[in-house]
Amino acid sequence: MTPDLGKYAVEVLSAYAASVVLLVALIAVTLRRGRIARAALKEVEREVKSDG
Amino acid sequence: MKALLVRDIKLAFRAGGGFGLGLAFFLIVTVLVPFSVGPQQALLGSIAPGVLWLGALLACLLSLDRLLALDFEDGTLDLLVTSPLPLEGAVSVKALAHWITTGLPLVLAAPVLGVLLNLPPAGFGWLVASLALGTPALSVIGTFGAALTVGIKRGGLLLSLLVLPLYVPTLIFGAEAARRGALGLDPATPLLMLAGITFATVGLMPFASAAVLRMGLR
Amino acid sequence: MKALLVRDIKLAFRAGGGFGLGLAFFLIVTVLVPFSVGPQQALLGSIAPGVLWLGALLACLLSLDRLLALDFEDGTLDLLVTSPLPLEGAVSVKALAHWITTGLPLVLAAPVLGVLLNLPPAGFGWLVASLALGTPALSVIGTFGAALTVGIKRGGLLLSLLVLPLYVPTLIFGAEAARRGALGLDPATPLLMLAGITFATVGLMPFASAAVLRMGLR
Amino acid sequence: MSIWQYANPVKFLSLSAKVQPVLWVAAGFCVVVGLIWGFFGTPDDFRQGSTVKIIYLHVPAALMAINAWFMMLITSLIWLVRRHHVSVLAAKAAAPVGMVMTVIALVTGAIWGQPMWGTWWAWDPRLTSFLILFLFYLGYIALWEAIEDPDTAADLTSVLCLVGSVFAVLSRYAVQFWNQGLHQGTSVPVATGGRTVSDVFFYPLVMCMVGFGLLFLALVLYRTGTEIRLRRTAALRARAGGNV
Amino acid sequence: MFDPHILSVSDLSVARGGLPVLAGVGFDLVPGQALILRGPNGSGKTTLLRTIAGLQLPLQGAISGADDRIAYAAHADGLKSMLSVTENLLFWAEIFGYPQIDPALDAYALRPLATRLAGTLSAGQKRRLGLARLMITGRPVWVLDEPTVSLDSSAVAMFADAVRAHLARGGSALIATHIDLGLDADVFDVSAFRAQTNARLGASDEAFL
Amino acid sequence: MFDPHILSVSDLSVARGGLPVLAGVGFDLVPGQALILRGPNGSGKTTLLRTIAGLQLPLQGAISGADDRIAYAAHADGLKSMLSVTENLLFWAEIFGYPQIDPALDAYALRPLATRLAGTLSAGQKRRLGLARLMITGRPVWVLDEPTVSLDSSAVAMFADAVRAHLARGGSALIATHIDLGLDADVFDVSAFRAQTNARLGASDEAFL
Ligand code: HEM
Ligand SMILES: Nc1ncnc2c1ncn2[C@@H]1O[C@H](COP(=O)(O)OP(=O)(O)OP(=O)(O)O)[C@@H](O)[C@H]1O
Ligand SMILES: Nc1ncnc2c1ncn2[C@@H]1O[C@H](COP(=O)(O)OP(=O)(O)OP(=O)(O)O)[C@@H](O)[C@H]1O
Ligand SMILES: [Mg+2]
Ligand SMILES: [Mg+2]
Repeated sequence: MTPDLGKYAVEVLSAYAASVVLLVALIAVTLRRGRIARAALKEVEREVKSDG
Repeated sequence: MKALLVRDIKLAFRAGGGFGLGLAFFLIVTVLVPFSVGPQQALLGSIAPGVLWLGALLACLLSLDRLLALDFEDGTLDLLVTSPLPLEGAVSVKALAHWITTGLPLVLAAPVLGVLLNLPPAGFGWLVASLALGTPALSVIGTFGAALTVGIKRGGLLLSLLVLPLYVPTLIFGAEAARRGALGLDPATPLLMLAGITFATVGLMPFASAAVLRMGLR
Repeated sequence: MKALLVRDIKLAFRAGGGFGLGLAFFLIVTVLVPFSVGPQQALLGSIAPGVLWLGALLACLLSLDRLLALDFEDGTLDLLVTSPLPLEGAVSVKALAHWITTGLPLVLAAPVLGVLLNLPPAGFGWLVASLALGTPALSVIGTFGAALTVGIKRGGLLLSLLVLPLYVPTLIFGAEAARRGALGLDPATPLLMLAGITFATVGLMPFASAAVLRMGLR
Repeated sequence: MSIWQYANPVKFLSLSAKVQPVLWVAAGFCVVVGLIWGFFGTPDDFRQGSTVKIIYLHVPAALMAINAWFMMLITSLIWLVRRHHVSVLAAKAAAPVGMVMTVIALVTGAIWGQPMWGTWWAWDPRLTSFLILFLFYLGYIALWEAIEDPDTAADLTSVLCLVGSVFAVLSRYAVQFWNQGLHQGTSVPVATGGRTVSDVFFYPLVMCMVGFGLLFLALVLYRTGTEIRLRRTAALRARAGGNV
Repeated sequence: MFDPHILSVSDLSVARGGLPVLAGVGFDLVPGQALILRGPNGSGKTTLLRTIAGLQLPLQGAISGADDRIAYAAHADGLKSMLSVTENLLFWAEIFGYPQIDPALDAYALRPLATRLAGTLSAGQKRRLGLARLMITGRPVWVLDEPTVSLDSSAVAMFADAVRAHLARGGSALIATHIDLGLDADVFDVSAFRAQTNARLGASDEAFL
Repeated sequence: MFDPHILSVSDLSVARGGLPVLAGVGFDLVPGQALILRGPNGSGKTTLLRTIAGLQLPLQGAISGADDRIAYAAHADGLKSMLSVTENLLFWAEIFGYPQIDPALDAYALRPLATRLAGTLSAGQKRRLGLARLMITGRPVWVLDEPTVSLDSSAVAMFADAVRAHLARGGSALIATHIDLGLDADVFDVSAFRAQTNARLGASDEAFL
C-alpha cells in the first residue's frame, strides 16, 4: 500500500510528520482553550445567576 | 515645537549622555564583530558595510525606548496631549530630536568604524551617504513603534520585535547601497529607493504615530 | 528565595511575554544579518557561529534593563534590601530567573537559527554546548551591570556600554568554541575556558553585585 | 437585515454554532482525502522524485498563511471603521492560525529544499518574505498579549496590521531587488487559469488547498467563539466583582 | 481675564478598565467658581477628571466648554528630573505660549530653588513645582487630582491663595481631594453617582453581556 | 508580642545630595510608642527615615536597635501591577517568612479587591495595599513616610486602627506626615534640627572646603 518514496523517503515523511504535528498541536491548543473558556463562562454565568 | 526639540536634545545630553551612548553602542558592536566572527581581514572587509548598517540600526533601536516611555511615566505625555501642540507635530519633533541625538552621530562616526572593519576605500562615501539618507527613516519608524508600546510596562523588547520587521526595507536598501559602493558598483538604484522610503515615512508615519498614541493613552 | 524566583518568572511571563521576547530579538537579529551582509550562502556559513553568539549576547543584554530597574522604580528594591533576604542571594536568584527566561530559550532556539545562517552541520552541537555553558555567565555579569546602573534614569544604554566589555571574554571563547566546532576542529580549549569563566562568575559576581547594589541605593 | 447583525456576539455565536459542524467535517474530509490522494495516488515527478508529494502541504499552507493576513487586514479595518468587536476578535483569533500555517510552509519548504537545492534554507525572495511575514505575525500576537485593555489592544493591533501590511509589501519588493531567487513561480495563477503542474498533481492539490481553506475557516470561527466567551467571562466577572 | 465660558457636564458616564464607574454625572462650572470633588477611595474621581480633561472618552453624555481650556494636573507632575526648576517651567511656558514664569515662581516660593534640578527636590517641593506649572498654562479651567498630596500647611495655603487669585481673574477650578483646602467652594460628592454594575451605558464590553 | 528593644537615635546627622540636612537628631522609640515626625516640606523627614531604615548612611551619630527590626514604607509601594493583590501580599509574606495574609486583607478591607491586578487599583486602594504589606512583615518598628497620602477618611481610620493594634502588641511606629492621623502619639519636629550650611558633619565634600 505505502508508495515507494525512493531515496527521499526521509524528507517526504518528515515533512508530513512535521506538518501533521503542527496542525494537530494547533487544533489541540485551540480546542483546549475553547473548552476552558466555555467552562469558565458557564461558571461565571452560574455565579451571576445565583447572586440574583 | 522648538521648545520641545530643545528640551529633548537637552535631556538627551543630560540624562547620562544619551548623546554618546548610541554611538558607544555602535562602536562596541562593531568592535565585538571581529571577536565573534574571527579576525580575517578579507572576510571583515566584505561584511563591513552590512555590519555597520546593522550596528547603526541596533544603536537606533536601543535608544527608542526612552523616546516616549520616559515622558509617559512622569506624566508629561498626558500634559502634552492636553496642550495646544498638535500631537502629529509633537511626535515629528520627537523623532527629529531622536535623529539628531542618535542618527546623526552614527553617520559621522561610521567612517571611523569602517576603518576598524577594513571597509574598502571606495565604500566610505557611499556608506555615509546611505546612512545619512536612511537613519531618519529609522527614527520615524521607531517613533511609531514607541507610540505603539508606550503604555506597556518596560516594552523595550516588544518594541524591538515590532520595529525590526518594519526596518527591513530600509536596511536592505541601505546596506545594499553601501555594499555596492564598497564593491565599486553603481549604488544609485538602492539609494533612490532609500530616499523614497525616507521621504514617505517622514511624511506619513507621524500621522500613524499620533493616532496610535491617542488610542494608547485613552 | 524561591518566592523571588517564582515571582520573577511569573512577572516575565505576564508582562507581555518577557519570556518570548528575548528569543524574538535573537531571531530578528539573525534574520537581519543576511539582509545587511548579503545572501551568499558560503559567506553566511562562515560567519554563522559568530553571528549567533553575538545575537544571543545582544538578546541577553536587552533584557537586562528590566532585571533590577523595574524593582527599583516601584520601590521593591528598597523593601528587599530591608528584608531578611541576604542581598547576595537575591541577586543570584534574579540572575537565575533572567537566565531561565532569556538564556535558556536562546540555547534551545540557536540550532533553528543556525539553519537560517547555513551553519555547517558539524557546528550545531558545539554551538548549543557553548551557549549552554556561556549564557549563565552572561546573565550573572549582566546582573552586575544592572546593579551598577540601577539608580540611573533609563540607564539602558549605559548599561550596555558597561556590560559589553565585560562580555568580551565570554564572547571570544564562546564564539571560538562554536567556530572551531563548525570547522571540525577541536573546541576543547575554548570550551574549558568558557566553563572556567562561567563557574568563576557564578561563584563570585553575586558578591560584587550585592555590594554595588548596596552602595547604589544609598 | 444586514450582514452587520452578525457583529453582535450572540448572533455570531449562534450562527457559527450552526455552521461549524459542517465546516469541520468538510475540512476534515478535504484535507484527509486530499493528502491521502496526493500521498498514495500520485506518481513521482521525473525530476523531483517523491519529494513532489510535499507540495500538498507546502502550497496550501503558504496560501493560507498569506490569506490569513489578508483576512486580518480586512477585519482590522472593519474594526477601525465600524468598531464591531467580533471583527477584531476574528483577527486576533486568526493570527496564531496564520502563524502556524507560515511555520508549516517554512518547515516543509526547508525540508524540500534539502534534496532540491542542497540546502535547508536560502535567502530567496519568496522564502525571505515568508520569514518576514512570520515576524509580523509574531509582533502582532505579542502586541495583543502585552496590552491589558482589550479595546486599546484592538485599536493598536489593528493599526499595526495596517502599517505592517504596507511594510510587508515594501519588504517583498526590497527582497526581490536584493536577491533573485531559486524558488519556482506560481503554479496556480488565478488570473489566467493556466497552470504549470500537470493534472495528476493538480487535482489533489486543489483538494488540499480547499481543505486547508475550510480548516482555516473552521479554526477561526471556533477561536473567535473562544475569544468572545473569554471577553464575556471577563465582562461578567468584572461586573460581579466588587466595585469597592 | 479669561473668556467667560461655562464648563458644563451633563449626564456623563465614565468607565475605567471597561467598567462604568460613574453614571449620570452633571454639573456646571461657571467662571469664578471652584468645585471640590469628594468621594471615598475608588469612587471614580480620577476617572471623571481624566474624562473631562479629554484624556479618555466618556461612555455617554456631553462635556461642553472644555476644549483647549483645561489645565490638568494629576499625581504625576510631568517634571523632568534632569532639568532645573526654571527650565521645567520655561518649557511649559513655551508650549502654552505664555510670556513669563516669575509670578508662578513667586506664588509657590520657588525662587530659592530656581536653579536646582527638579530631581533633587523633596516630595513637597516637587508638588509645588507641579502646581506652579498651572499658572503658566494661561488656561481658565484647572482640573486637579489631589493637588495637595505631601504639601505642608504653608504650601497648602499657597495653593489656596493661587486658586483664589485664579478664580478672581475669572478662572474656575475642579479639584478632587480628601482633605480640607480652606477654600470657600462648592462640594460635589461623586459617591451619589456610582454606576449600577449592570447598567448599560455603552461600555465596550456590553456587547458581550 | 515583639522583643522589647528600644530604637534609639543619638546625635544623628543626615545628608541628601551630599549636603547635610539635619544635624544632632536624637530620640528614643520605646515599644508601644508612636512618634510623629513633623516639619515643613524639604526639612529632611524623608532623608531621616531612609537613614534610620538603613537605606542610606548617616554622616554622624548612631542608630541602635534598628537592624532587621524595621518595616519601611514610602511613596513607592513596591507593588507589581501585573500581580494580583493577593499575589503581591503573598510574595512579601514569603520573603519575610510570615505565615498568613488574611489579617492584613481584613484590616484594610482588601478582600473585595483580592483578585484584582494591583495595576488596576485606584490611588487610595494601592496605598491601602502598600500599608497592608506592613502587617505581614512581622517587624516591630514601622518606619513610614507620609503613609496616608491619597487615603480617604475611612481608610485613614483603618490605618490608625492598624497602628494602634501594632502598638498594643508591643510594636512601635515612626511616621512622617503633614496631616492629623487621629493617633495619640508624641510629635517630633525636625525643623529644630536643621543643619547649619557651614557645619562640618563629615559630608563627603568637606575635604574640599
Ligand atoms: C523554506 C522555504 C520555502 C518557503 C517559505 C516557500 C514558500 C512558498 C510559497 C509562499 C508558495 C506559494 C506560492 C504561490 O502559490 O503563489 C510556494 C509554492 C511552491 N513552493 Fe515553496 N517555499 C519554500 C521552499 C520550497 C522548496 C525548497 C521547494 C522545492 C524545491 C518549493 C517548491 C514550491 C513549489 C513547487 C510551489 C508550488 C506552487 C506554485 O508553484 O505555486 N518551495 N512556496
Ligand atoms: N481594570 C479594572 N477593572 C475593574 N475595576 C477597575 C479597573 N481599573 C480601575 N478600576 C476601579 O475603578 C474605580 C475608579 O478608580 P479611580 O482611580 O477613578 O478612583 P478615585 O476616586 O480616583 O480613587 P482615589 O481616591 O483612591 O484616587 C476604582 O474602584 C478602581 O478599583
Ligand atoms: N542634590 C541636592 N542638593 C541640594 N539639596 C538637596 C539635594 N537633594 C535634596 N536636597 C534637599 O534636601 C532637603 C531634604 O529633603 P527631604 O526629601 O528629606 O525632605 P522632606 O522633609 O521629606 O520633605 P517633604 O515633606 O517635602 O517630603 C530638601 O530641602 C531638598 O531640597
Ligand atoms: Mg484618584
Ligand atoms: Mg518627604
